[in-house]
Amino acid sequence: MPLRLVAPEWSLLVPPLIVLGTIVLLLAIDAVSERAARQTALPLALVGQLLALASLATIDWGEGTTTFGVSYRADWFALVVSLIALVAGILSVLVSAGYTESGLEPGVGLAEYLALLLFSVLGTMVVGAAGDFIVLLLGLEMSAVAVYALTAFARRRLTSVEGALKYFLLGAFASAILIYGMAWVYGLTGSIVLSDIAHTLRTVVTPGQPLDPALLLALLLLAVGLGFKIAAVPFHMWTPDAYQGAPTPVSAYMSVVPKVAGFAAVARVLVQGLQPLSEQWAGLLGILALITMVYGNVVAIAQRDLKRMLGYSAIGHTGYMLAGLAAFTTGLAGDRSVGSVLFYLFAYAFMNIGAFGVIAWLQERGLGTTLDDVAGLAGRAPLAALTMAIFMLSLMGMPPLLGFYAKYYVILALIEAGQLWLAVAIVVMSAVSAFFYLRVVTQMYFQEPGGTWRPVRTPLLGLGLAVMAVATLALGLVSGPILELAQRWPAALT
Amino acid sequence: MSELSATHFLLLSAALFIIGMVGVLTRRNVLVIFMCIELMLNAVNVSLIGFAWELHQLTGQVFALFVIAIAAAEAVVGLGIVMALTRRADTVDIDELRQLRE
Amino acid sequence: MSLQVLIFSLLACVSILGALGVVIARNPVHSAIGLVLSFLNVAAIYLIARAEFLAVVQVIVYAGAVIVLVVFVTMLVHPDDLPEFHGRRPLRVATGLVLGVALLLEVAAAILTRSLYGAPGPWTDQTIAAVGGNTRALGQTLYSDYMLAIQLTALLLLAATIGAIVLARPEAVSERVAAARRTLTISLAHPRGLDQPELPPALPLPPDGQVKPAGGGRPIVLARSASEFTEQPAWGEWRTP
Amino acid sequence: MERTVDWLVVIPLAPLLAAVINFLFGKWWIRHRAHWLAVPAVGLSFLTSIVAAWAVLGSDELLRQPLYTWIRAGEFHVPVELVADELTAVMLLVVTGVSFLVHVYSIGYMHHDPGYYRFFAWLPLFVFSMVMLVLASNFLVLFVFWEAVGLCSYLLIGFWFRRRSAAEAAKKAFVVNRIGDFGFALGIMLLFTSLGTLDYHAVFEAVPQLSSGTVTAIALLLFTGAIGKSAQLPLFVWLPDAMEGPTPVSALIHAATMVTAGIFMVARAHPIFLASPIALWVVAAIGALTAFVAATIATTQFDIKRVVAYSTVSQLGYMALALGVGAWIPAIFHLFTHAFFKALLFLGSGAVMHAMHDELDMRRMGGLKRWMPLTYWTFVIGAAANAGIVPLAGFWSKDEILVGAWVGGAPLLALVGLVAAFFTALYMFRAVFLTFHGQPRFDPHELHPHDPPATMAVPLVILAIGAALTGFLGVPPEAGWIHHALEPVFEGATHHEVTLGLTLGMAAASTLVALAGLWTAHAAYVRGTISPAAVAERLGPLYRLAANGWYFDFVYQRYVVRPLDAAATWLWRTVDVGIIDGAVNGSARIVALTAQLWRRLQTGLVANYALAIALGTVLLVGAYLAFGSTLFR
Amino acid sequence: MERLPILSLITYSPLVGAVVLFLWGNASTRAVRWIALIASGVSFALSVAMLLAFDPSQAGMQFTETFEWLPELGIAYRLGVDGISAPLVGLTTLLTLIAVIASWDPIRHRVREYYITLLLLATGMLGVFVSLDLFLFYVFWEIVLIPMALIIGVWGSANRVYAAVKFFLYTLAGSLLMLVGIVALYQEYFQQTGIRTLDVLELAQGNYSPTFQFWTFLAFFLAFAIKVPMWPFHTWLPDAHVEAPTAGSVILAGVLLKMGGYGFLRFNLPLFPEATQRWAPAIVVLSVIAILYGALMALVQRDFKKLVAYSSVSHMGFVTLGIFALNQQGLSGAMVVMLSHGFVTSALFLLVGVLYERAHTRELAAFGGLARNMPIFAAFFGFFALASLGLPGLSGFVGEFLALLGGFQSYRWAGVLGTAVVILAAWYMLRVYQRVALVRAPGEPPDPDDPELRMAITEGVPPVAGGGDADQHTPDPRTFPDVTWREALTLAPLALLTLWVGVYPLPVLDVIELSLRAILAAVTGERM
Repeated sequence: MPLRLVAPEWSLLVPPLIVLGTIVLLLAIDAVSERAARQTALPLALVGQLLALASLATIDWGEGTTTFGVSYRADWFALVVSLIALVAGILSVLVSAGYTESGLEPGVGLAEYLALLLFSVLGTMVVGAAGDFIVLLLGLEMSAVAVYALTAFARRRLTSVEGALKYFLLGAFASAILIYGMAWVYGLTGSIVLSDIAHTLRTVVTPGQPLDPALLLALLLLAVGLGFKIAAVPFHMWTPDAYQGAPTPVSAYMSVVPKVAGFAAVARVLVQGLQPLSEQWAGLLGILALITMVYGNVVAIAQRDLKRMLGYSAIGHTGYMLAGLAAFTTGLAGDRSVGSVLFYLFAYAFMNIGAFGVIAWLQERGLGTTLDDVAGLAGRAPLAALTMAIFMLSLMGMPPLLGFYAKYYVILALIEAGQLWLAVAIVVMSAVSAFFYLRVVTQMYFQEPGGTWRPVRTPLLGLGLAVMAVATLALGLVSGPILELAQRWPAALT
Repeated sequence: MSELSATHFLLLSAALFIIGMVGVLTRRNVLVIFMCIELMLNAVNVSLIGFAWELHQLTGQVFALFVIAIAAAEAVVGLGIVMALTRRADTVDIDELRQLRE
Repeated sequence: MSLQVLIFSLLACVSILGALGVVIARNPVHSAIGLVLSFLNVAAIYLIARAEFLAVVQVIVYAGAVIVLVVFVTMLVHPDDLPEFHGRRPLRVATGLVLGVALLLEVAAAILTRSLYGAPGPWTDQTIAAVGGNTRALGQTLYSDYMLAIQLTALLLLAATIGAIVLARPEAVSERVAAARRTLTISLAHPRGLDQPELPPALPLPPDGQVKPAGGGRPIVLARSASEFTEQPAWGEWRTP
Repeated sequence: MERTVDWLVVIPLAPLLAAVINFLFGKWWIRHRAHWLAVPAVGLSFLTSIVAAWAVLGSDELLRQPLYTWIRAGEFHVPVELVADELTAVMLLVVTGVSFLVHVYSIGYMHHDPGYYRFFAWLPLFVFSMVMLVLASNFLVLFVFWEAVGLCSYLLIGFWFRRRSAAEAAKKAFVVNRIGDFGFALGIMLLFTSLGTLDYHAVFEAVPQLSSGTVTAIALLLFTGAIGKSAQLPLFVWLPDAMEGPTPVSALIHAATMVTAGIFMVARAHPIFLASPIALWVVAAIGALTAFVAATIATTQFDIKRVVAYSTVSQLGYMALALGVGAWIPAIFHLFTHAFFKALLFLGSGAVMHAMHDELDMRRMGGLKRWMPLTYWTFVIGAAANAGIVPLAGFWSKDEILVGAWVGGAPLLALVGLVAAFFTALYMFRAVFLTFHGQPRFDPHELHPHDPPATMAVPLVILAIGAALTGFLGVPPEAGWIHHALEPVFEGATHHEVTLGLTLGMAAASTLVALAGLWTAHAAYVRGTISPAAVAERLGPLYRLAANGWYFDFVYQRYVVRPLDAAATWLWRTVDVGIIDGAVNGSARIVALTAQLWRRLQTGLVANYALAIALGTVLLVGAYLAFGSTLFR
Repeated sequence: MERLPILSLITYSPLVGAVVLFLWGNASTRAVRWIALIASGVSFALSVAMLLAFDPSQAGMQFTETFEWLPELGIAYRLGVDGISAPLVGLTTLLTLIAVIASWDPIRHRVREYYITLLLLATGMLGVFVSLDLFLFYVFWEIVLIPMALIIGVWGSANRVYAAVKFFLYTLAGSLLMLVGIVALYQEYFQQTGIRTLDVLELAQGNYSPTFQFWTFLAFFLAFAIKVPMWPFHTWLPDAHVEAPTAGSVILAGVLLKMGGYGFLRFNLPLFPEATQRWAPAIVVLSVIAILYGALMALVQRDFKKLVAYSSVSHMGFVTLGIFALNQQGLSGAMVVMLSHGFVTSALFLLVGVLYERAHTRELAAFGGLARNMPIFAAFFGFFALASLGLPGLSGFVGEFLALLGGFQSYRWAGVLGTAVVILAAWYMLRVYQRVALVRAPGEPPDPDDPELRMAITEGVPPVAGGGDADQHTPDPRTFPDVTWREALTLAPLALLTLWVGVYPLPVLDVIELSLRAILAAVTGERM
């Protein structure tokens, strides 16, 4: 067998390459002049991601073309994941604006921060486009490793390091389990290419029959490893600690993009690769979904720290999204499961990054991150309070906010799949979640302000929050095209 | 079992993996936990090599190669975090890191 | 039982012993030695499986680079004051063991009942030899089928490196703070909440005697002149206009 | 035969307009000129009523004026339509006539009251409601104004709203009436459900289709309404308290408007009652009992207005008795005559109060004859008429009722009526003697009683004439003018042959009884040969029973009102706040507690976190291997 | 003919006002109020025009507007009104206008935010009544929650946060299940016909299995029953009312509760005819309990607003009784009760507000004898108290009688028990009227001509203080000024409507009749 060095289809790689270019540029500028980097890094990261976003339009995703052999798949699914990752990345950069501007970490470069953030975005995009286990794994790790570092970014603060350490140790542990699962799949099917795996399995699995234990073991090891990435109970425990410990913009980021990567990986691995085992994993995800949403939403009630509360709430949302995946039925056109999850992630990016963004905004003004700190915010900063209220209500699932649409599509998917019990669980848990989301609104609107308040100007952060608030408010109304895009996944994953 | 087969590799791999896992579960020293994770990754590699040998493929070996790379990357970041940690708190005992809880 | 199996078993046993040593040894340096032992034996096993390149990589990268790094860090962080000397967690050990045994049984069950679904590949000993050995075959495969993965690995390592640099580099005061320190008075937002107990005693004070920032969302507050500063309490929320 | 006319509406409209205008503009613009509008309006109403009566009575035709459709929901169709037949015509005459006199009287009586305009808003409103009630062409409209009458009574009884007693009495009147209305409303619903219509004519046509059970139920439910409104046992308790209103109001309520509504309604619905012997029997029995009970109570009262009030209850009992025994025309006849003498008695006692500076207790009166001859004589005429002394109005109508009861198959009830007649005479003349005879039991130097001014005196005189003479409308018995007039209405009713002997015998008996009552009263309160105190002493519990109104109020208060209040409070505190709301808050608390419990799982220890992952893995793998794999199959 | 999208205009003109207020950050308080007034006034005027143009001889939807929204999911922007919703739209715009005027003086802080919230609320409520798409309906349904909770929580009185949160969570919990019901219905219809739609009218054509109907009915029912609120889901109501500011109570009682009744009529009955018939007896039982229970609760309340709130529970019991009597009289009655309750109870809350403005307490014990120094107040109060107790000639009677008649026809016992409430209603309403308006102020001695005084002098019976034992710190009710012209302006239209519907309800009945008949036909399976 001779060496085959085939030139890849570069045109398919334009978006990740733009991101990569941005990273390189950031690092280069930083190497030349730290001062210049500080001034140009933010706009650069923004422009880079925006360009990448725009370049998504240049590719004909409908073909489902692969490059680098079958390693890289430019299909609808990859498009949507890239889209969400880039949008979330842009929003995170906006949220980061205030934080770094304020000089919290004066000794640490902004450029590295943004470079790591972009690495993570890049990794997520790679996961979305992965055609085999290795690429998928590398993408996941790239996404994760960057976030480990980002979590510890406020390294002067012990909690930040503590959160990062916990995240890292458990993440590595889970990675080992995940890779073990992949090894098993490889060993049983003889391939690491997702489509080949599905093909092989289809020939050996009869629906309704018990499975070979090894196959089940492989499946479960994968599920555990991926369950960690998306923070499903009982693999979730790093989440609240890491969210609380990380610098707030990083919390904002890590609540969304790694989760996108995780769900993309779940979709690639389970939905695409192990589709013949859907009977088994759909049931498993259903159970995990239930436990996850119950645990996350209930424990969030007991929290007083907003970031921690949002951490638990993120677990709850993982539960909803898992429920969406559990609604998988046929993988044919009309199956809404993965599409609903993709849309959920899209919506989640706006509202959750927004919520963390408001917390960052408050920290800029000298407040802490507890419930007491937002008391009376509506009197002090009505717009900020309104923005936060929008995010909270959207997370709660109040129409006509974006979060409602997301939840609606998941419920729709579930009911179409006949999983009524999960749909009911979602709405019951939504009611429970109203407890703690509403408490934030209550604090802001119904209480008198306390604490000190330092008026500062954070225009970029404000802009970001405004964008997210408006999007949360209005995107649902015109969610048709996005949803339509998200619903094209069967063409990619089947 | 008389001939060497992938099963041997797999059993070794399982043993190493689980020893590593038990180590992660029981040790308090961050660095030892870290080593245990490396042990687990290494165990996975044993599986991969065993499978590859059985299947007459190189894919498993390639995979193992990348796993090593991943392990290295994790090691780099992990040790960076440990460095940052020891600067903040003079300990590598994870049981002492309990500020974030409940 | 063939010789192959015998050798394998021997290596495997030593490897497992090494692994056990990692888990059991109280001194992390001993653990590291156990780890190296285990890795080296595994490398030997790779040779049995005709993965020569992997075996080399195992020795160089793992047993060499990574472990050295680990030991290095271990030494760096006061190896004589290790937490595990101060207390045991018998319940934790017991649970860990129970879980380990349980998982081992489960995995063993899977191993022993597994069947093969995948088609065998072309790389028998003969074909490998035909292309010039394992390393060459591997290299060709790598650079034809796993090009993207290699590129990504590079990026991954780059990202990890940047992360590590950021985290591990000394806490030099930034240019801005240094400049400020030269000419201005520095005041800090008052730490509160979680941050308060965290001011580590080990933290060296800056030379001019001011309190160092403790992080946690408390920005350094710069005042352009002394008068501007003295009007404010320590947590007076001042920023440069 | 019926004739559609467009002037019938004047009868209700005139007082309505007066009421509305006085209400809206009274306080600031009209004030003490309120009667300028109200009195002519009611007068106009009266005149129109005369025209209507003229057109109806004896002509065998009825007047009809459709106004508009009120409610239409599916087959439920309620038009508002004025219909005047003979019964209505007689009622109209009574209502508007007496009301007119009361209005005139009020000009003088209420002259100094700050709420003058208000009084002259509510009074015409009362007239309007009553007139509409009698003009209604179906049960629902009847019910509407039935309630409206209740409202007016509320407004007027509570006219002096700053008095607690007045406010309480007004509320009581309304609520007790509502109890009756509850039955009435159910009766209407049952009617509609059974027959699909509420129009009088259609209902009466269809009555034979109904099963006897249904018709009895309907009749009894309707009569429940009458019990409330016409103050029968056991719901009469509101009427004596209604004295808290200004005296003209009492006159209006007792004589012309409110209480007669029940009698009118039963008479109006007589085809239904006729179809149910049980219902008739109940009506008669309750009537007789009411007559008796109220008469005994009246004998023991010292408040002059209360005496008169209980006498009203008693007389209403007679009317109900008459209705129950099928003596429809005598019932209406008694209603007619009663209107005159009762209005007279109330206005007379009003004059006394006026003179005595609002003193009501007869024990502080006496000898007023000297200063108030006109009042005295008119009052005596009223009292005698009420007591059934020949040949005053009350005699003729009451006698006919007793005869009717005797031949209507209820001789026992007739006897009860006779006994009640004795008490009637007794309490009436007791009142006369205590008030006007003997020595003054007040200080004549402080109080200077005098006859009322002309606006009050003239109505007294007119009413006295009426009380004296209206009885002759029913002479000869069974064949008087009123009988002929009302004959067409009660065509379907059975006629009992009444012999002349019976008539004369009953007349003699009732006269004797009345005279005996008169004699007793004279003996006790003028001559002093009987000591009332000794009698009261001797009768002991019986006396206390009567003096306390047979403990009706007491029982209601103790066994209905207070338990209900207590039950409601218990429901509120225990069920509503405790159980229902407790469940709501409790579930929230449970969730919060669960949250507190579960958060403990998050120990902050990495080892535990890893343990969770490992445990999850082991459990999931174990479960799936055990149940989903080929391992154990 | 291209018609004016009048329903959209009605619905969104308050929203436009809210947006203007939102953008105009430094508007003066005066300007804020006027903008709110204009926005709600425009909405009201348009709705009046709509009502005038409404053709009562048609049973179907009128003024419909449709355009595709999310066609893939069968979601479209569909608006339309029929005889059921048109009067409710009118009621909503009227009460919004009244609420704006009623808040003119009492709301003094965060005025701009207040009016924004109020106008948003108006848009939400109107949307609920005009939307014909289940998705759109649900969106509006939930939108209503937030501003209402804010109004209670920000501008309410002492215990407002608890009340607001309770209101929010309670109603949210109910409506979320409805969401599942909506989706399930959509899916069921899709499986039957292959059409993806959330059009209410189209979904009503579906033929669903009894089991499916049974559960889906329940999901919808819960949402509406909590909103109505039916016993035993009512406990949020007294809290919410007591804590809400006056205008909030007006909207809450006047419109929000109607959304539940409307939901029953629009969704439960036509969509699930069989389940309706199966559930009806149980619901009738709950209705009768609510009627009597609410009245009994009202009897013993010490807080004026709580009393009116519980009376609302009682009155809304008539609505559900009438609806689930499943006959024309009952349905018409339920509709009329809804409207009437909108006028009367809103007015009662306004009256409570008038008192609260002056006394800063709602304890009944603090009042007494107000008829003397506040005659206009007393007149209005008396009028509405009478209307509330169901006096014929006022709007309450027409509806209640029809509803009870309907109940009586279908369930004799229900009619009997339900009718019994007329006694209790009279009792509690007159009791509170006496307590507040009649007799004397607390501690005030009797008048010179009062027999009570004479008894006090001659027999040594001390006169009972006017209003009972009042708190020492409350101001003397004798000093209260009478209603201002602005307060009167809010009350007078309601009084006129109450009178009008009471005396001449035919126009209203005609408007609702055909639509109700169509619903009834759908339920009973008869042809129209």
